[in-house]
Amino acid sequence: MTDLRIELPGLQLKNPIMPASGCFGFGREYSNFYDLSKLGAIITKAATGTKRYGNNTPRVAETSSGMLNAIGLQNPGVEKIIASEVPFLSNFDTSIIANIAGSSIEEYVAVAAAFNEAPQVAALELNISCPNVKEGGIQFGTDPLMAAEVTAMVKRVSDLPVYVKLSPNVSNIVEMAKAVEKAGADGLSMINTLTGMQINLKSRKPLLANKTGGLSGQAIKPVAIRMIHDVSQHVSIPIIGMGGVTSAEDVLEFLLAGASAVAVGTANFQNPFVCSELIDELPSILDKYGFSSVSDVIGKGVIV
Amino acid sequence: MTDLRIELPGLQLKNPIMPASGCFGFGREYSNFYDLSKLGAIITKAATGTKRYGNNTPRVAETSSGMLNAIGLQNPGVEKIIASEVPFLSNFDTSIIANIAGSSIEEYVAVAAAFNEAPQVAALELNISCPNVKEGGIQFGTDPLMAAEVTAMVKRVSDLPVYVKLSPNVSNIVEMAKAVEKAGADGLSMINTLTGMQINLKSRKPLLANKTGGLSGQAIKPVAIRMIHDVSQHVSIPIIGMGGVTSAEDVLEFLLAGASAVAVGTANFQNPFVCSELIDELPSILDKYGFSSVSDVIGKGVIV
Amino acid sequence: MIKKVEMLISQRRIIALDTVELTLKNKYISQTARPGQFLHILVEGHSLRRPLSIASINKVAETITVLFKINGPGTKKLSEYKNGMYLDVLGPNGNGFQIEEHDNTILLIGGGIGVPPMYFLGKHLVEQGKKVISILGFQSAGHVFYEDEFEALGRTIIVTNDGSYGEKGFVTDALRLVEDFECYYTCGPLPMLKAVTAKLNDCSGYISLEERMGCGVGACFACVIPTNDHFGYKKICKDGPVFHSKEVSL
Amino acid sequence: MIKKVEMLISQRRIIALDTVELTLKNKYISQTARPGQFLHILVEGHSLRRPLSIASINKVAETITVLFKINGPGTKKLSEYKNGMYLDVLGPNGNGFQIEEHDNTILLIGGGIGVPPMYFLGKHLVEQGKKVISILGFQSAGHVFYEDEFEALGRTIIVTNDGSYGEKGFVTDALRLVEDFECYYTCGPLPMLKAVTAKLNDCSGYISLEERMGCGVGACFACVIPTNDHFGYKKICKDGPVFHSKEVSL
Ligand SMILES: Cc1cc2nc3c(=O)[nH]c(=O)nc-3n(C[C@H](O)[C@H](O)[C@H](O)COP(=O)(O)OP(=O)(O)OC[C@H]3O[C@@H](n4cnc5c(N)ncnc54)[C@H](O)[C@@H]3O)c2cc1C
Ligand SMILES: Cc1cc2nc3c(=O)[nH]c(=O)nc-3n(C[C@H](O)[C@H](O)[C@H](O)COP(=O)(O)OP(=O)(O)OC[C@H]3O[C@@H](n4cnc5c(N)ncnc54)[C@H](O)[C@@H]3O)c2cc1C
Ligand SMILES: Cc1cc2nc3c(=O)[nH]c(=O)nc-3n(C[C@H](O)[C@H](O)[C@H](O)COP(=O)(O)O)c2cc1C
Ligand SMILES: Cc1cc2nc3c(=O)[nH]c(=O)nc-3n(C[C@H](O)[C@H](O)[C@H](O)COP(=O)(O)O)c2cc1C
Ligand code: FES
Ligand code: FES
Repeated sequence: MTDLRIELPGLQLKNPIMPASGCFGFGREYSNFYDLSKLGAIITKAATGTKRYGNNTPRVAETSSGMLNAIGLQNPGVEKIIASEVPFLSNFDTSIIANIAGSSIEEYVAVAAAFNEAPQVAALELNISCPNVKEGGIQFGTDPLMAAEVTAMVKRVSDLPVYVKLSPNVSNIVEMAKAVEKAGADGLSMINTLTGMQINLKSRKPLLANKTGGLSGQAIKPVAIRMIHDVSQHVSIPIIGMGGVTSAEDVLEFLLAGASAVAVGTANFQNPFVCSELIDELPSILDKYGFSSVSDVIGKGVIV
Repeated sequence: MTDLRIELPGLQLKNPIMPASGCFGFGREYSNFYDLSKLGAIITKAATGTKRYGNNTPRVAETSSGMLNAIGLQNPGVEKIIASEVPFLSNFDTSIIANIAGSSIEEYVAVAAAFNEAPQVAALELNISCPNVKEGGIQFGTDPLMAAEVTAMVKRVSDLPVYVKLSPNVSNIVEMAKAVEKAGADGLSMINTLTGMQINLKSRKPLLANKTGGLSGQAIKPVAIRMIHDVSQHVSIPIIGMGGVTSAEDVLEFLLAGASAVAVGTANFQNPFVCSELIDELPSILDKYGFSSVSDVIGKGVIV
Repeated sequence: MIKKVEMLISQRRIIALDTVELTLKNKYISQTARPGQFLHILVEGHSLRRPLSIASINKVAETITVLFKINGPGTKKLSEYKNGMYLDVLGPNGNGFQIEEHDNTILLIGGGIGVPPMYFLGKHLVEQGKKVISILGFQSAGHVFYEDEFEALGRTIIVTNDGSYGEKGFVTDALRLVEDFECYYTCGPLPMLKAVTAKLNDCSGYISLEERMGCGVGACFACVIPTNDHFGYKKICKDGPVFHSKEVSL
Repeated sequence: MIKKVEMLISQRRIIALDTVELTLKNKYISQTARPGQFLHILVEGHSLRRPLSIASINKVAETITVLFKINGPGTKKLSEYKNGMYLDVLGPNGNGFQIEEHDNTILLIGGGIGVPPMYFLGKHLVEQGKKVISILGFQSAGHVFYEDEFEALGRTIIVTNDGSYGEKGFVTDALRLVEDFECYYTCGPLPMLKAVTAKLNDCSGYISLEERMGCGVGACFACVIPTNDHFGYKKICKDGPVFHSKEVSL
């Protein structure tokens, strides 16, 4: 029997597969498709201090082997999430990782502190890289000093392990990773979306109301693999890898690159069963390539 | 009759379509498929001071809607290029843009100076962004000071207009563009490839011998459009746009984003006739979307 | 409940200019779908599914019909699917049209590719013994489809933008030709919906909306529309695509 | 000269485990291709073309046969193409095998999916009145193909890695079973080519190489191999895929 378990700071995962933030809401819709208890973990949609409406529509566009999104962190606010969404998710035997975002350090800190009151939440994913909001988000994700500061401040107030979600839109991802590791991050989550744009030929305007959006899906997988491979050689905290994961082979590729677990985003839209199917297929793929457990694989592709 | 002509520093192009550097060699192979005189221009494979063998193989890998390459600037050296390749290309009624690269400012300067002796060459494309060579290349492409310096030094020795080719692997592309504009660049060329990696599941090692490679093709088009759109609002020099161009609609999208001409790379491998076909199809696509000339389109999609 | 199913293409017809009708076989969806719901269809080579309204069902033959206009690369590709091939489909998605028991005469207003869901609804209403009047707008004579089908349901007025068939103008121009309806249902391009709801501001009505979608099931927040109560919103894919005309802010 | 052509798939057969034979119709390529040349085939949904050796041609029927093993997503997809469909192909690419007039007895050594070009070559040599001996290596009995076809050309020794058919071991183990050949031609996986060229170091021979390709026509420098003269190189797609065994450095 292939051992799919993996242990990460604050997380005892039965398998390394989890839906990525923003691509699975708070699980309700996908719970109609399969039993969410099957998942290694669930990363919830970003929570902010207060309710946000987000950007105008259109918010998504299709691209070759990918998509652009500019949702703009729409969410009911952290209190409502703790009151209505977390209890729903805690019906399932899986770990809840709460993605948190903000426009200011104060907002991040407030959201992080609020999640201390939600004992069902196992870890925080600190989204310092959302490209689709006017303030905050992206600056935190591209400046190592700001990234370190928000990480340290959140660590100070939070009782939970903190996984910092890195933006790929930087010249030097290793520098970012080291900065947040030093500031106390328990793990990394990478990559968020690449900033992109599509122009509508008819209107002659950017198709998304927000003009730019985040590029996700299979198109960005090579960028994700490269960054995870590089970063894993320079930090000692674990990485939740993501960016285009669609098949069990992709999961293996991310683990080889140095990720310890894998999140699946855009692929849920094509196939709502994708996470469940990946969990089913992973043992035979590991076996095919000569591995007997997930922990056996991690970082095997990394040449030091 | 739709007017496809476009005038750029040093270049009177009969149409805005040209093959991108490294994807068309020095034109010989593709001259068997169609008459190269049809092309707006040809950007040649990178020239370095002396002959380079480049990286070990495998040098390319397929990705979803794209590819990775790590050729490593293989070329016979600038003297040989001027002696054997430029004369061949000057048989055709098209503009030659010579792509130049180096490991040091001295090498860039030497290559640029050498091209002064090749009157058939109409412009230089300064490749400060090749991610596939150990030295030089990428540092010039990610540090605005170094980018400005190499641009200024090349401008000092060259009699030709210089188009600086920017790397997308940066936190702030506008800053890079402004730096080289200030240093005297006559135009920009963007984007080069995104750094990526693929891991071979069987060998458990990066598939490319060079480990990382440059991601090109349709996958990166949204990133290219975004960067061109942003940069075109902050510089006053023209942009040769590239990154995933495959269809005449793509050409129009790049022009709307703010490019003044368009280079086609990876698509040549799928369809050796692609540049020729784009030139044929462009008038009807312009017409369909209500334009009567190429110059009419440029930057129409840019919201200031 | 939305399921992910394989649907056999049992018939493919070009029914008007750039307009394709596909008849798909699937038991579950044919038995459960309600007027106004849609299918979310995976098209090879495309990362996002394409939403298409259900244009009719046949519970006996266990088939579902969709109609679509070739609009871009995805619908182009879908138009090339052949009989005997299978489609990967999510469905039935969304909430259907709400039908008020007490209404007896109902006006259907469909514009272009907004016509298909009107047909499913019209058939359903007639089965329930209601009287149906239809106004269908198309670009030109060549784009007209399903005229006979709607005629079989009740009085049908065809409008073409260029006047090449039926009345000339927009569907709203034809409103003066009908009277005495208790409720209207409409689907079509946004400008049409805006014009219709403005003109029929005093009537009770339901509209079916379109928006670019990610998940199509309510998880990604791609397809929201603000509601008329302050700061509220609805998801078109899950709470809609049908809304009361007063509920959302177009 | 390489042309870009549409090729009709006139026959598709599974001829061994995971091994597919496609017969393709095209006049130009059937009349011009030489043994050792390859086709560069576009597979839907894949950004890079797939190189496949020509396994035989029929000038009368104007057909070309290729054989391939399902190896990854591209060849998997290609294996799903059906009779009557068209392939977008560049060809004929590369330089074929050089045939030395004076050689009379020729040894062909093919390993796995390196067997197909040996067949085209063998047929050609026999037509020219030469004597051909073939050593063909496969993984197991289930992978063996074209045994009868090669038998028709001359003595044929089948080797399987697991011994489930023919001789057990590698093609090099079977070299002791043949003698008196003037030249050898070989194609197969790199370790096999290394072993063969090392073992037959004293013989004149030609090898056909594989490498990941971009353009397939000589423009992109993806597929180079160092030559044995200092600092030189050759492009496998354009200067090869066939080289003299002493020319390149494996
Ligand atoms: C609930 C609903 C029901 C629909 N029913 C029908 C129908 O019955 N018949 C029909 O012809 N069309 C219908 N549409 C519109 C149809 O979905 C689009 O025409 C189609 O998705 C366009 O795809 P494309 O590849 O041709 O265009 P592209 O422009 O290439 O599509 C790119 C992306 O934009 C999306 N998109 C483009 N136009 C629209 C649009 N108008 N609405 C939503 N998404 C869009 C696509 O789904 C895709 O994700 C419906 C839309 C919705 C939301
Ligand atoms: C000149 C030449 C002739 C060939 N002739 C044959 C033949 O007759 N029959 C046959 O079965 N195979 C042949 N091959 C190998 C065949 O091209 C590969 O098996 C095939 O490209 C693999 O594609 P894939 O999608 O299955 O694998 P993937 O691994 O998904 O392919 C990914 C990329 O790598 C390339 N690639 C992977 N393996 C190879 C390889 N061994 N050689 C070159 N490129 C590779 C693919 O072309 C593609 O670009 C030949 C290769 C060359 C270079
Ligand atoms: C529609 C959509 C919404 C997203 N929302 C969030 C979010 O709220 N917070 C966040 O950290 N990442 C968000 N992401 C990014 C994903 O979590 C993920 O990092 C990215 O999409 C790459 O993975 P993928 O290619 O598998 O989608 C979103 C992505 C998409 C496509
Ligand atoms: C095989 C290959 C080789 C390349 N070589 C060069 C080069 O020598 N110099 C350069 O400036 N860019 C080089 N490029 C980058 C292209 O010119 C182009 O910027 C990039 O590929 C994006 O365009 P595309 O998506 O149309 O390919 C190369 C790209 C490829 C795929
Ligand atoms: S499309 Fe995802 S919420 Fe509607
Ligand atoms: S594949 Fe491009 S040179 Fe050989």
